[in-house]
Amino acid sequence: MNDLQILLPLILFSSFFTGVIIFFLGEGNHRSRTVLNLLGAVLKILLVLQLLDGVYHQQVYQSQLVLAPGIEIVLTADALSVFFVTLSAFLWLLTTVYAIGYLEQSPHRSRFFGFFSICVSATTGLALAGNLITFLLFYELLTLSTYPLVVHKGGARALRAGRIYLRYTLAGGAVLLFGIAWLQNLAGPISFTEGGALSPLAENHRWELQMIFVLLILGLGVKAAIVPLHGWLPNAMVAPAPVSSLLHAVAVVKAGAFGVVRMVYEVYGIDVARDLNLLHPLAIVASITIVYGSIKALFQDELKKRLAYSTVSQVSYIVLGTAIFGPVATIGGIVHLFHQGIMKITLFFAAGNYAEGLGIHRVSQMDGVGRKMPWTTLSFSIGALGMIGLPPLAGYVSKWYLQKGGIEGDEAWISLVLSMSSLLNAAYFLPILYRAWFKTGTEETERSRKRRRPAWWMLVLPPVTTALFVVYAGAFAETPYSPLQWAKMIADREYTP
Amino acid sequence: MPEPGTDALWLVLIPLITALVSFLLPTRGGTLAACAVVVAAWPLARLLHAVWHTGTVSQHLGGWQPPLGIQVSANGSDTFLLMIVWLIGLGVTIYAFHYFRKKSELFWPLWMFLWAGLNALIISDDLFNLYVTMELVGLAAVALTALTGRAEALRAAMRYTIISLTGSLLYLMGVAMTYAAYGSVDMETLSTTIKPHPAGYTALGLMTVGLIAKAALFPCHVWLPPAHANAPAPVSALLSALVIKGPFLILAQLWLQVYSKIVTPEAFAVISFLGGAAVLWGATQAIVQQRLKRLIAYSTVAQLGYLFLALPLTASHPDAWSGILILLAAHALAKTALFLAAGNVLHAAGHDTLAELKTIMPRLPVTAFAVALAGVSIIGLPPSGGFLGKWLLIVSALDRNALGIALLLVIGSLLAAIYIFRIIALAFSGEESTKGVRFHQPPRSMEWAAFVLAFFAVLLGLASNAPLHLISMGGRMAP
Amino acid sequence: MSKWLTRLFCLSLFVGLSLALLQLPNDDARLSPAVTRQLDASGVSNPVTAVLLNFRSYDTLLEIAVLLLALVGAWAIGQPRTAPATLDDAPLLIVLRLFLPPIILGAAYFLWVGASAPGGAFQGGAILAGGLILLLLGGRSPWLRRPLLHRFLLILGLTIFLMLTVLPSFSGHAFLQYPPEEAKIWILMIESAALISIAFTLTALFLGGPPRSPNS
Amino acid sequence: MISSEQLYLIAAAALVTIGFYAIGRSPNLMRKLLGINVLGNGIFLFLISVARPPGKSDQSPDPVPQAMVLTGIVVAVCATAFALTLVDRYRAATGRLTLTETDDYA
Repeated sequence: MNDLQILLPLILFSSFFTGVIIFFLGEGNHRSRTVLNLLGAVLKILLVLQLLDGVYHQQVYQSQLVLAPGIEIVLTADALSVFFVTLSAFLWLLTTVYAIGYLEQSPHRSRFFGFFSICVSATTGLALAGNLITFLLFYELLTLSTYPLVVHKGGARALRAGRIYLRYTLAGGAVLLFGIAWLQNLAGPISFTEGGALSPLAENHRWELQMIFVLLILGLGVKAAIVPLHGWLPNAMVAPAPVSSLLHAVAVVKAGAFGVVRMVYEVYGIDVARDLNLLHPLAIVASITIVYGSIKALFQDELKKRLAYSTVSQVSYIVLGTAIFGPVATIGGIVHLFHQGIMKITLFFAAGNYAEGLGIHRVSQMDGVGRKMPWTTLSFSIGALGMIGLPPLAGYVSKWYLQKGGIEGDEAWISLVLSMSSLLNAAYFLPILYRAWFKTGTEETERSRKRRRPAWWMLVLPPVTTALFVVYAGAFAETPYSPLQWAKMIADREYTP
Repeated sequence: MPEPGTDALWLVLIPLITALVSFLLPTRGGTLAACAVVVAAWPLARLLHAVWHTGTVSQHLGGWQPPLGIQVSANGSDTFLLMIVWLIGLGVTIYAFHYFRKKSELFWPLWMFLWAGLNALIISDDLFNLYVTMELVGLAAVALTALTGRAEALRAAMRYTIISLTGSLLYLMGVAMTYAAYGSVDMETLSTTIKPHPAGYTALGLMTVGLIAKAALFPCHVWLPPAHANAPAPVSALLSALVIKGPFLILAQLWLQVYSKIVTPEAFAVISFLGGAAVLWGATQAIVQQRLKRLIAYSTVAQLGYLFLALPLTASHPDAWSGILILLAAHALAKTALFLAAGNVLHAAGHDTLAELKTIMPRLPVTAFAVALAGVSIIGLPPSGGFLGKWLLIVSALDRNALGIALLLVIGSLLAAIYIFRIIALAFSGEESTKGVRFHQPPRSMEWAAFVLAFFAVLLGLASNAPLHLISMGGRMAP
Repeated sequence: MSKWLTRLFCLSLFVGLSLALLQLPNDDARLSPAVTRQLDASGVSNPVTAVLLNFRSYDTLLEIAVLLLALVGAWAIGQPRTAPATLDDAPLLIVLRLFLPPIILGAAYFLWVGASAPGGAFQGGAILAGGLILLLLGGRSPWLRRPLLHRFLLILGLTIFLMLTVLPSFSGHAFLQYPPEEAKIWILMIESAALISIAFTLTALFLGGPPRSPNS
Repeated sequence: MISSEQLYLIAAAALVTIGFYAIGRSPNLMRKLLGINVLGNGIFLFLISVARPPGKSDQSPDPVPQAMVLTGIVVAVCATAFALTLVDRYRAATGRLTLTETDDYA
């Protein structure tokens, strides 16, 4: 087993085993749990960096476990999967730090961190999946490992949110399973190949491939929170802040979007998808979601609900990017995968701080918050402005490419949708910023409550780091090691063969 | 070198000998059974080794050639089933060791008879011999069901006895007519001599009705939920996981091997329809149940339906049979874990009404985890054995464009998810108020027995290359 | 309404069954010639006993196991029973003195004749059980007072049969493969052990539940 | 006309049907057990009539069905004895000799 084969399972199991060991740790020993958590996260990042370097130099990593004839668990590291793995590994470390601080005295922490690590390893597995079966396996494992986190707090409301979450995700999983089984029946076991694996079949199975595509998108659309299937996301906001930040802004939602990218580029192939005219309806659905999400976000007074609806609309940028034919739009879609992750996680961290530090859950209560928690609000503003698409920040880069791709691919109406959505983003973010900075808060006593929290730095550091990274990804987009360059590398691998 | 197939028969004789000795020395029943399970591992391993290399292993008992004598054989599928029965037997024996600490010493001889009957049923190749083994299994199962002596257990056992005896006699009538029409009761000879004949159709019809009654397929499932719900936990585990699978295996052997020439596609359609109805009926009933063990019992009705639902697929698709066997094994492991977990909950709370378990489940973490793992396999979510079985069946169903079967498999999973997550959600209720709630911590080994079996159910889905290779050894079941 | 439904169903079952039965082929492709060919190697001259205890002896082994299982099941769920009180009124004593010897002789005769004519362990066991029940009702059941011995007698039949099943396999033969020349002796050993166990099992089943242990 | 052997076959079929009807229709448990025994005896009668195929009275009867009948009878005796013990215990526990339909679920 040379290091080419061992690295991927090592990355996958580094977080999985930390989770399993944590389960067996008693509730009492916080110290060893914290150490184990951080150790696992740092180890994972080191491994991922080694992988990043390897893939950059065209090395092929592949490891295989044959379950049965026709069913193999394959882990491969191509440019797209490494992109997502880096994102999840990096944000896992930050969210772990944040969660340790956030859950200072709360019960069931062993259970929480156990499922938390398993969920991240599911996301990593999903990203590294080499064929449809492995993708499905980790896709469902993700549902299983996130359910306990959504219902972590216990109580009727959390259980209700859990039920809704399961209803959507299990139904989606079943539809995806059916689609993949049908596809496997048609074309044998499919593994992800750059440029698509279905080109030979396109002519004579036209109708079936279209039906299968609808099934796959329905299955993935649940997690990617595409409009009719997004109902679970706002309800899942009842979960503690670290859960909603990593899972609902990065892992779960991104898994859906990542799946759509995989299906369009590496299963169907962009050309096959185009001449089966699947791209156009997908673009329409994505646009509807973008606009709908932004409008709904306007009317939400609860901060986390507003952010949830904003996620619904933002994720569909990625779907829109993939739905427009042309390398430039693809770059826009893929890079937004990364940018939206870091921006949204900053906002959720900040929202968690407001709830934990000042007990603020509603936008209407956020007057004068800027003075009380300057650092958190600063990172919140950077995240929010990034979302709107202000030039130097990450959001601007992805929106610019999407717009340019839209115009090149003679889909002019896309730029209309994007600009409208940016306006709406501004409409629901700017009032928050205005309240936070320019309005004066009334109760002075709030300030003292925040100081008493012991590990307050663990709650402030993560949002600030991600905010810095938002600035870096935006301003220094052209430097060699930026997400944009990596997205460009992915895009030209999809189109050149 | 002893005759081939000797190891297979040792798996029947060891439990019989232990049954005798544990009946003679009642106080040491538990230790004797534990020794029997450990000792049986040796012939099982040798059998696995032999089958893995040479395929089917058989022996003519008494040295007489069939059709005069009785032949006993173990191909890949049989060996796989013997291993699953052994594994579940090990788990249940460890669990029962603490569950029946001092009471009902006669559990052990009954369990040993049941185990001997199951092993004999799996390896037998003779129709009349199968009648005797089924009777052995049936009587032991009924006696175990009525072990607690409570009124509902006795009523459930009474109903179970009547249906079991009637089923066996109908099967016997079918065997008699087969002998009359085709002159032999040995399966291999019959599979060559059987030609369409009115007596043959009637014989198969009678046998099928008898076996369906004993396997509790949909129209005749009425006796199963009360019996499995009111039996002691380790017994309901054995009943749901192993006992009702015996009649299904015989029916499969009849339809796919012995009578394969005269079984018409319409007959397959009828039995598949009954299976589908069982899936839907069992799942919907399970969703509305108020008590944990009864919910799990109805889940058995549903999960058994899958096996019958997928029967027609084996006619044309070889790995459909592996799918059925993997599904059967995964369900057996998961269902045993669920019932043992229910036993833990009953031991802790004294009742199993779901509504009041909110404060109990959070305090049994290992049991809750066992329920979760077992539930994953029952629903058929990856990476469990249940998923692998369903996946193989869905692919072969689509290959034969039997869309109905594929859809039912997926819908069944969704329905199963509803009633399984009803249980799992209890563990996250977050109300651990200890005041006024009777909580009696069950021994660790009882909790861990459930967990290990549930883990094996999931492991079956991951490390499945070896079992699938084993199942394919020694002649596939497809006609 | 369901009454008519069942009646209709049973009628159709009867008609169908009789039609099927009447069309049974009666060519003798069945096993009878095979049995007669192998009869002399089976060690007994009565073909039925040959089939029961040699050709299909595995069936009989499991059948005796079912017999013991029925008893264990009855004891597991039955209500504990006390042995009837000892009666010493004259008529019963006369009946006992009159009937017991012929019963025992009859059982032994059936056991022996089984090798060449209809008979065997089950018939002998049933007769002996009749005698034991007479003793039981008369209150003279010494075996109930010694539970270990009672249980040993109950399992004797299956134990001997299992021993003789396993013995051939140690010398490289198949299970239940009696050495050809001593087949008769082996069958006789099996039958006599079975006779005793069957008698005591049927008597215990007649009692209807586990004997209440003398001390309680 | 019907030969005597065929008469036995029809009698066997009749016994099986009567036994089946008794099991199905009678609520009393003892009657159900009797029905099971009648069903069993019907099958054994059929097996015996198979032993002497019609029209071949010269040959000796086929021993294999006879052996099956013997084994069947012993198993039937065991099952009935066990069922009777269960009925006795059930009557002691619930005071009833019928299986009440009410408490049973679909």
